[in-house]
Amino acid sequence: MMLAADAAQLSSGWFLENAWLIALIPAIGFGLIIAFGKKMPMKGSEIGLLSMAASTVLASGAAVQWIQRTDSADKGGEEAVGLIQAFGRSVPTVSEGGEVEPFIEPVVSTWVWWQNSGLEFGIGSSVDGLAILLLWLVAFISLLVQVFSLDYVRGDRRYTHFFAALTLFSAGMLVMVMAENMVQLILGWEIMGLCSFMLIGHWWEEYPNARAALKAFFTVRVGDVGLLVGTAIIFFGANQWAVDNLDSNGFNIAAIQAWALSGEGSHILLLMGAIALFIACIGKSGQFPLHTWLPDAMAGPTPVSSLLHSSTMVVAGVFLVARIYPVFWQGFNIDNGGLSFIAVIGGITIVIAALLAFVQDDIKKVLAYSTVSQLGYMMLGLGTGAWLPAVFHIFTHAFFKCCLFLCAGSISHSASHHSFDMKKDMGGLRKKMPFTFAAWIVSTLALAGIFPFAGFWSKDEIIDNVGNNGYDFLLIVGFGGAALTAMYMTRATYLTFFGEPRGAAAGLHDHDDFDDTHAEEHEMELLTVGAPEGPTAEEAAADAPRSLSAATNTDHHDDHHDDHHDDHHDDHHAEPHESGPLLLIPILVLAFLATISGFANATPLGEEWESIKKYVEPRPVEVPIEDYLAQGAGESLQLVMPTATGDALTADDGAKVCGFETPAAGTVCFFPAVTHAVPKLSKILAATATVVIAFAVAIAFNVAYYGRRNKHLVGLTERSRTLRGGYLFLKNKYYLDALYENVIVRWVAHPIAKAAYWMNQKIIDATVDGVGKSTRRTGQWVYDNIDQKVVDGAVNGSGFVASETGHGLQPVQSGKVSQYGALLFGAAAVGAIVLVIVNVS
Amino acid sequence: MLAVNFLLLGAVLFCIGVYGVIARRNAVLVLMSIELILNAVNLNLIAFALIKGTVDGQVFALYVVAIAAAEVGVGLAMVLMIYRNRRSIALDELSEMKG
Amino acid sequence: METLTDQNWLLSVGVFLPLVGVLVMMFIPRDDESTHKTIGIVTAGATLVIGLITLLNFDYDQSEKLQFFVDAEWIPVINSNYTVGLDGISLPLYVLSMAVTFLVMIYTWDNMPDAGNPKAFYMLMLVLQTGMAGTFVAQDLILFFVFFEVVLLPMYFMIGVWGGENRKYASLKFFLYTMFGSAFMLVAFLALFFQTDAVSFGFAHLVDAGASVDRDVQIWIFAGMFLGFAVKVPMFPFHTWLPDAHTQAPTQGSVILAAILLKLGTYGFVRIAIPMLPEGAKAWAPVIGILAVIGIIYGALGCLAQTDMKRLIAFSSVAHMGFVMLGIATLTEFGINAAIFGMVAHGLITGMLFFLAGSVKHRYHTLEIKRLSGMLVQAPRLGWILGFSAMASLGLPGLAGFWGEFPVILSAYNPNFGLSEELFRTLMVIAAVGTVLAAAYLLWLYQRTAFGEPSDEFTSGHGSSDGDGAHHGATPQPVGAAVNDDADHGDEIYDVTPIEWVAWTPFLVFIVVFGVYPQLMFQVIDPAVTDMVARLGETLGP
Amino acid sequence: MIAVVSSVLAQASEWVSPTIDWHALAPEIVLVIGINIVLLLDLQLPDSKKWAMASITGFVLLAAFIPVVTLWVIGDDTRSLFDGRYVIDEYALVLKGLFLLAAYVIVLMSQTELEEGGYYQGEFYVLLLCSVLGMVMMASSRDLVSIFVALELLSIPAYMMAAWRKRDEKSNEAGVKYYLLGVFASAVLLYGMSLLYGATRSTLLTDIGAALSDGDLIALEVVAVVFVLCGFAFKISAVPFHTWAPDTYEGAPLPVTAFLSVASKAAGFVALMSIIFIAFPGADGVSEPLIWTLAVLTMTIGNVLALRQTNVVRLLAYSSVSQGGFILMPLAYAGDPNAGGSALNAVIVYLLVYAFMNLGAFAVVMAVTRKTRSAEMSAFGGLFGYAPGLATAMTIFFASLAGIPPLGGWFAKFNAFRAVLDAGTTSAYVLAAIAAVNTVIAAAYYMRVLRIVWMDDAPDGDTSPIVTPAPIAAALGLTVIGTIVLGVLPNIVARFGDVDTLTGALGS
Repeated sequence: MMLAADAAQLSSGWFLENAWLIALIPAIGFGLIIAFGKKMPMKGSEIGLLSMAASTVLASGAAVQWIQRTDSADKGGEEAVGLIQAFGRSVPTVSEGGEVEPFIEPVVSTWVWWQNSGLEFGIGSSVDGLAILLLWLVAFISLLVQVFSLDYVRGDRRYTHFFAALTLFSAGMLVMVMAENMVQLILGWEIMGLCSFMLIGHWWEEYPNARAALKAFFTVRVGDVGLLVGTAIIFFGANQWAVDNLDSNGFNIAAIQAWALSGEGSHILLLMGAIALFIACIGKSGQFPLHTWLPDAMAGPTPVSSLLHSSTMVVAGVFLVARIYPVFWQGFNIDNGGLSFIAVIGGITIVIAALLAFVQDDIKKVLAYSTVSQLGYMMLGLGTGAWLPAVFHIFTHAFFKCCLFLCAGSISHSASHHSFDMKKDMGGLRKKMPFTFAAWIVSTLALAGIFPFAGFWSKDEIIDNVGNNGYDFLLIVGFGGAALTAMYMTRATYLTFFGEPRGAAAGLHDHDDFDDTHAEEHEMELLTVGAPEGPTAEEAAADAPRSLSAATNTDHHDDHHDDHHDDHHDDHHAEPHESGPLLLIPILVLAFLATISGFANATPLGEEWESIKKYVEPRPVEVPIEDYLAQGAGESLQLVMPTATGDALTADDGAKVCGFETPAAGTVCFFPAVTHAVPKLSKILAATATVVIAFAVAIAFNVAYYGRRNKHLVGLTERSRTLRGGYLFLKNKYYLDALYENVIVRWVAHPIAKAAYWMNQKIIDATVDGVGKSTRRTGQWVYDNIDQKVVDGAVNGSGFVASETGHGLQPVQSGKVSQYGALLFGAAAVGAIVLVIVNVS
Repeated sequence: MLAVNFLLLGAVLFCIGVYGVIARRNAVLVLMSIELILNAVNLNLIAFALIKGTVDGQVFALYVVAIAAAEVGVGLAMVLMIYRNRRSIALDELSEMKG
Repeated sequence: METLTDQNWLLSVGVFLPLVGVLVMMFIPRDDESTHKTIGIVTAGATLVIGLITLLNFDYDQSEKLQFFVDAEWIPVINSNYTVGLDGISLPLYVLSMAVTFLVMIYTWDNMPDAGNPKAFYMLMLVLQTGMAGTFVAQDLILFFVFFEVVLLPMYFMIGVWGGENRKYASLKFFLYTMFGSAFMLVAFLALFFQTDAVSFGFAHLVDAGASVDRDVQIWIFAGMFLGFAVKVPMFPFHTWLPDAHTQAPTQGSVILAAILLKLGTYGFVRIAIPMLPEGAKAWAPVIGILAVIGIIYGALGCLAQTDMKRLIAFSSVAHMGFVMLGIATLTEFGINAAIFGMVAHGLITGMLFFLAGSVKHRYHTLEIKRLSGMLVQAPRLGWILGFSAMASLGLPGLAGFWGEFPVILSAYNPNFGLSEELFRTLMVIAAVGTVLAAAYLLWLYQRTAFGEPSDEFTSGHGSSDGDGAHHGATPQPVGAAVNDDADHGDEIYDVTPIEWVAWTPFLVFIVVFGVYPQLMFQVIDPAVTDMVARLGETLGP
Repeated sequence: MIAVVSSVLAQASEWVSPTIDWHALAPEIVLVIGINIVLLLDLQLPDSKKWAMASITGFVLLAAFIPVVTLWVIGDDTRSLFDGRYVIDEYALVLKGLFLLAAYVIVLMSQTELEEGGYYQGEFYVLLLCSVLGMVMMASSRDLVSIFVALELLSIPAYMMAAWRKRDEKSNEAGVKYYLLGVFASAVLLYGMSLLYGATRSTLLTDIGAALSDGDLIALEVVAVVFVLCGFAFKISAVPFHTWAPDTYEGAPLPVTAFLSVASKAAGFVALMSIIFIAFPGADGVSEPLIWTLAVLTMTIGNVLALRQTNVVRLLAYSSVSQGGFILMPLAYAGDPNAGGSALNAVIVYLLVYAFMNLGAFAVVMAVTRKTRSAEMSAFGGLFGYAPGLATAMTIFFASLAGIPPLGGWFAKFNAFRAVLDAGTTSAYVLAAIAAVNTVIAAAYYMRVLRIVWMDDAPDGDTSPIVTPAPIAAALGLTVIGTIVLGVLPNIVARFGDVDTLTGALGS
């Protein structure tokens, strides 16, 4: 593409160049907390807060400057006065809109971290749109979560350690997000793993928590094998090329991107690398089949769960894919619509997780599975070339999922006496905690994707693009997932906020066992296929243990929580009530964001609304190498504008650009030209419709289902109130029952969900645990039989043999002179004879 | 010729002596057998001296005779000593130390 | 190979200074314990100072050259000289050996093993120090061999006299194993000497001349050296002395053994076997690689089978040294760099772990994993340090261990000099799986020992009442001993003592420092290694 | 008959009395005088003054040492007497020195033993000196006759010393066994010599060498060579001619044992070397395989048998057997053109080092058994606890015997390996490998003893300290220093070992 020159310049700025501070500050904060936390007035939490706040500020500043930088490029760089910074020039191309979209190079500041075989590998910050987005997101959400935690874990035995770990956790994520090379990325990745271990096992006095922590770390670690291997493959694939062309190395992410798109690397190499790396993402982002650690991870304190599941930890996998997208793009042939591994896994995860969310009694587990399912969406998006929507979904999902978790936290904190069991300790809380309720509803709508809440824009965009890129089946999966999401969220909502208060929510401290078991039994009765008129004894008996255990595996929350909180919380155990400001403020902020954040990239509303696309998505343009290499501190950047735009190419009409054909000689691409679906009203309606219907059905069902259960409680709880309620429900019982039991229960909820759950616990989870166990047994066996018997045996054996030889020879030393003499002369004679024979021929 | 017969005689004496040393249990007899060997040696030396026509052999033989006397002297002293201590000169009983 | 000879007194002083301490102590009555301890610590400290001076005067811009080089006549009759020198490969290990000895001695101040007699103990440690330091600076095969063997006896007695119940068996096993290896090593050295026309035992000469030796001969000679070094490393299947030795040795012994002695073997490979016998090395590399990876998996499995904390750590060394050997087997700069980094990292981390094991034993009077739990409750700092070390040991980025593992795995992706890629890539994957197993056994250990509530038999107050053994209902293993222990010790679970802090802090600090900024060490190692591999390339071709 | 007589007369008529280099013979002469002095004094001195004998003997030995030194220092061309039958060259001087030194240490060791045991001191020292005289002569003998005379001169007194404890049956047994087998062996040796003389018509080693090396060997020569070698193999207690050693060593008084295991063994090696290097180069077809086999058998069987021993002295006996195997190892390649020199060197070095460490080991055992009254291993328990000094010394000697740097033993072994590998033949590598394995087996039992010394508790908890009498302490000091110095600065001993090849040896 021939271009004439007409200079424009990219702006940069202090915040961009010193973005590494964003990660460094929390890291230092961690150190400070560990060192002095205990002595601080607020036990170190203030350090954590301050550091996160500082990061947030810096991140915001960086974001602003990044926006300026982009604008400066697009507007020809008038604003770039003074802020000239070291970057190679970029070659503009023409976007869908036909307007000039030059490539915006990331702002890199790096130091030599280690060297090997003469190559120097750096550590530092490489900031581009994606990085900026997540930096800000992580910093901001961490800040909110820490504010929330101030009150939530107050009085905890390890209050200080909690904040330390939380801070380090954010630091890890930040390090990874701004990673300049793969090793740094691994660094952040693993630090998060470590912190998740510390945080999930925060209350390690109970064995189950310790076990959950172990499981989380271990499962992720299994995935990390892929990360190591993948990195190795990519490194050696890219290294030589990177050294030759970009004066870089095979760890450098930019170099990897460029190499992947350069067409130099063999496809099989890319494929292997992509698969290996994606295995790591499966582990980290809880994709099927390594998702089982996520629900267990709920053993951790709620703020941890919210942080883990919104913006950090689990997003890491998605981020990795998005970060070195070209590798996957090429490896999985996403360019020409190959059905990619990623997409398939994503699709499966969406459905499986959604179904699992159905049968959870623990509110946090519902949310956990919903996270898994949402991550499935992101992977689905990335796997089908919908890069932008996926990243966008990370953005929106962070807000509402975090919000939901915090709501759950607030409930358990103030209403349900630290229980998370919806069936036993919640219900009818909407009056008791109005704000929480409001926030919850908003986030739920956002999660379910109701216009105009955040989820609507991002999720539907994914689905839309999936369809647009021609993956019809996955499109349906997407819709299905959406519907299921609506349903299980309704169920959770209903159980939590509607109906009658139960257990702790009703102010009861120790739960009435008969009440529970009866309730369980009843659920059985309803869920039992084809037995509308009531369960037979053995059915109930057969099912009871399962659900009871489901309930019991959450009990430890109360118990230990009490241990740690008695001093502080006894006062307001009495009555459920709204939480205090420290808990509410974050929730409400998040709720607000959950409402509006969707407009950050509201494609349907037109070009000018697509800010994420404009500022985050890298531009798929060819960059001349010599300009790329020209970078170096102090050099000003000449940005070349096309006078005559040659063939105006738009990615939509399948024109071959970056990612589709090898870049022209002397130029490199850093990002493939992903296509963007043009929003169509029909699809949007379809999506909305599905969700709405789902809602309708679900609401109806829940009212009926759990309502009827209440009726049976009549005899046991106070009479008067329920009679009224019970009568009301009895009226519309029949047709809904029919609908529900014959359609949903029998065909959807019960068989599939149960089957899925059975699958999950008995097969997948069992495997994960089994692997551990069997490895131990193998170890035992090898040790006992091979090591001790064979290897060591051989050693001791040789000694034994030597000593026994001696024993055998001892008789020769008989002590009898005559025998000695005989031996003496015999030897001499034999020697003589032999040697005579040998020598004398 | 003559000297060869001397050598043969020497060989025979040697064998007898060796047999005696190995087979006999009585210390004195063993001593005597050793004397036989030494005499075999002397015969050899003399015979070879005869064949080669040099005196070295005979000189050597004289040394052997002299030293043999010394050896036997020591030997008998020892036999006497054991006899004192254990009233027996059967060598088989001298197997307190073995292994 | 050109050398720098300024300030060449440093090395000799650094090596032999400890013996001065030994002489002094020899003339002080043994009852005067604290004096002995002081002298020992002071001597080791002085040695360490010398080491630091060396560190400062080392010319980092030409770390591929031998520095502080001395070449004096020693045994002209057999053409062996007193040749010492230091380059980027030896420097870290050399200083490490001094630092570790010093810290171990400090630790011993109030953690004297039960057998008592600090006089002998400190003297042995000083002799050990001389042997270790000498091995790392020796530039002459015979000198190397002498130092290599010098460490044997002191360690033998350390294990044998101050060790655990089964110490006699363990110590003898350790000794004979190593003797066996070094006997063949010596034969190999001589063979090499004569194959290179018996001119000199100097490394420099042999490196130049060795390459010209006939390939088959090289393979045989390498086999001899392999025996010697592999036993020391130890590599599967020569590893069985290690668990016993480690388990039985006193804490100090284990630490020194893990931190330094094992490195003598790997160092031998890097410094002697490979550069002098390129062809042999190439022929043996696949074998070494396979054995190394077997060691990784095998060690991990061994760990999972252990019920004794110390033994578990010992087995973990087998696995970690497996990584080191794999890196060496690739014959790549990448791998060997990582291997050397791994040696130091493993020295720090595993050393630290053994310290911890020692302190646990000191407090709980048992290392039975089953019986330990809730350490974080009773001795939180101890627990945290254990967790930290475990994390470092399983190769968490940001801590030293990572840099010994990750690049090794990486380097196995394409080995040098046309070694079979298929093989080594398979090895790479298996090794990567090894890292998971590492996580498994270390976290398992940590979870079992640190998490949970402390078991009754060790909780305070119960100590006196433990006589009835009621509290031991839960612990399946014979309780009798435990009862006696607890009767007087059950309520004495105290946290990290000041002395321990002094001894441990450097370990912890450097684990972090090297983890966060590995360049510190890589910049020293890399030029030397690159230089060496380049010379390999001259004979083996690309 | 007439012919014979006339020929004898003819030769007699040519008789010219040989010119005698008195300086060269000075050591022997000093010894002879010393023997007489000691003998006479012994008759004069009352029992109360017998203790003086030891010191006098010591002086005699040192006096004999002086001419050795002067000869070495002057060190001009080799002095050859009696037309080559008796040669004083560097090689001879080194070994004479060794014998005298060893004997001196033995004297130091014997003193207390004899005083406390109430043995006949005077006679003992006379015999000791006689034996030493025999050794000193052996070093210079280059003729079958002189070798034989020297051999008997050093053996016969040894027989009697072995049986020195008259009332002790063990001692008797030791003496008798040693004696009977000794004379039997020397008889076989003599028979071999006679045949050799017959085959080569000369008793002069150089002539024999010349005679053997032209043309193929005939059966007579082979048998002769084998018998001669076997005769000496008995002296150095090489398997299977070692059987007397353990019993004798155990039964004999400790100083005598030390003497036998060091000095008389060394003498045997000296004779062997002279014969192999000078007389048998032509017969290496016979000597090489024979000695190779002997070496392998000796070190291996000696070791495995030592593994089973529970008595330290007996263990030392077997250990010295296997050490003999290591010393023998290089001799297998004496005939080898390029290994020959280093083989000679290796053997001499080994003998020197071995003398120090083995004497030291026996000295320690003596010092300890004076208290424990038992040489059973268990009796050494806890030694490190109550006698750290002795324990350390013992550690040094045993470690040195095991060949651990930086103690003398390692260099001796190293040198032996070096000599063998210098030959570079396949058989050499095999031998080296076997030897390598043997070093490990050897280490096993040495370490077992040290283990008891360091790690066990004293039997019946008797931890009263040991008082080491001055002479033994002196002996210990001498040997300890020797062992360490030779290990750290092996060049000293290597220098001595580095003698010009034996005078009269082929090719020199």
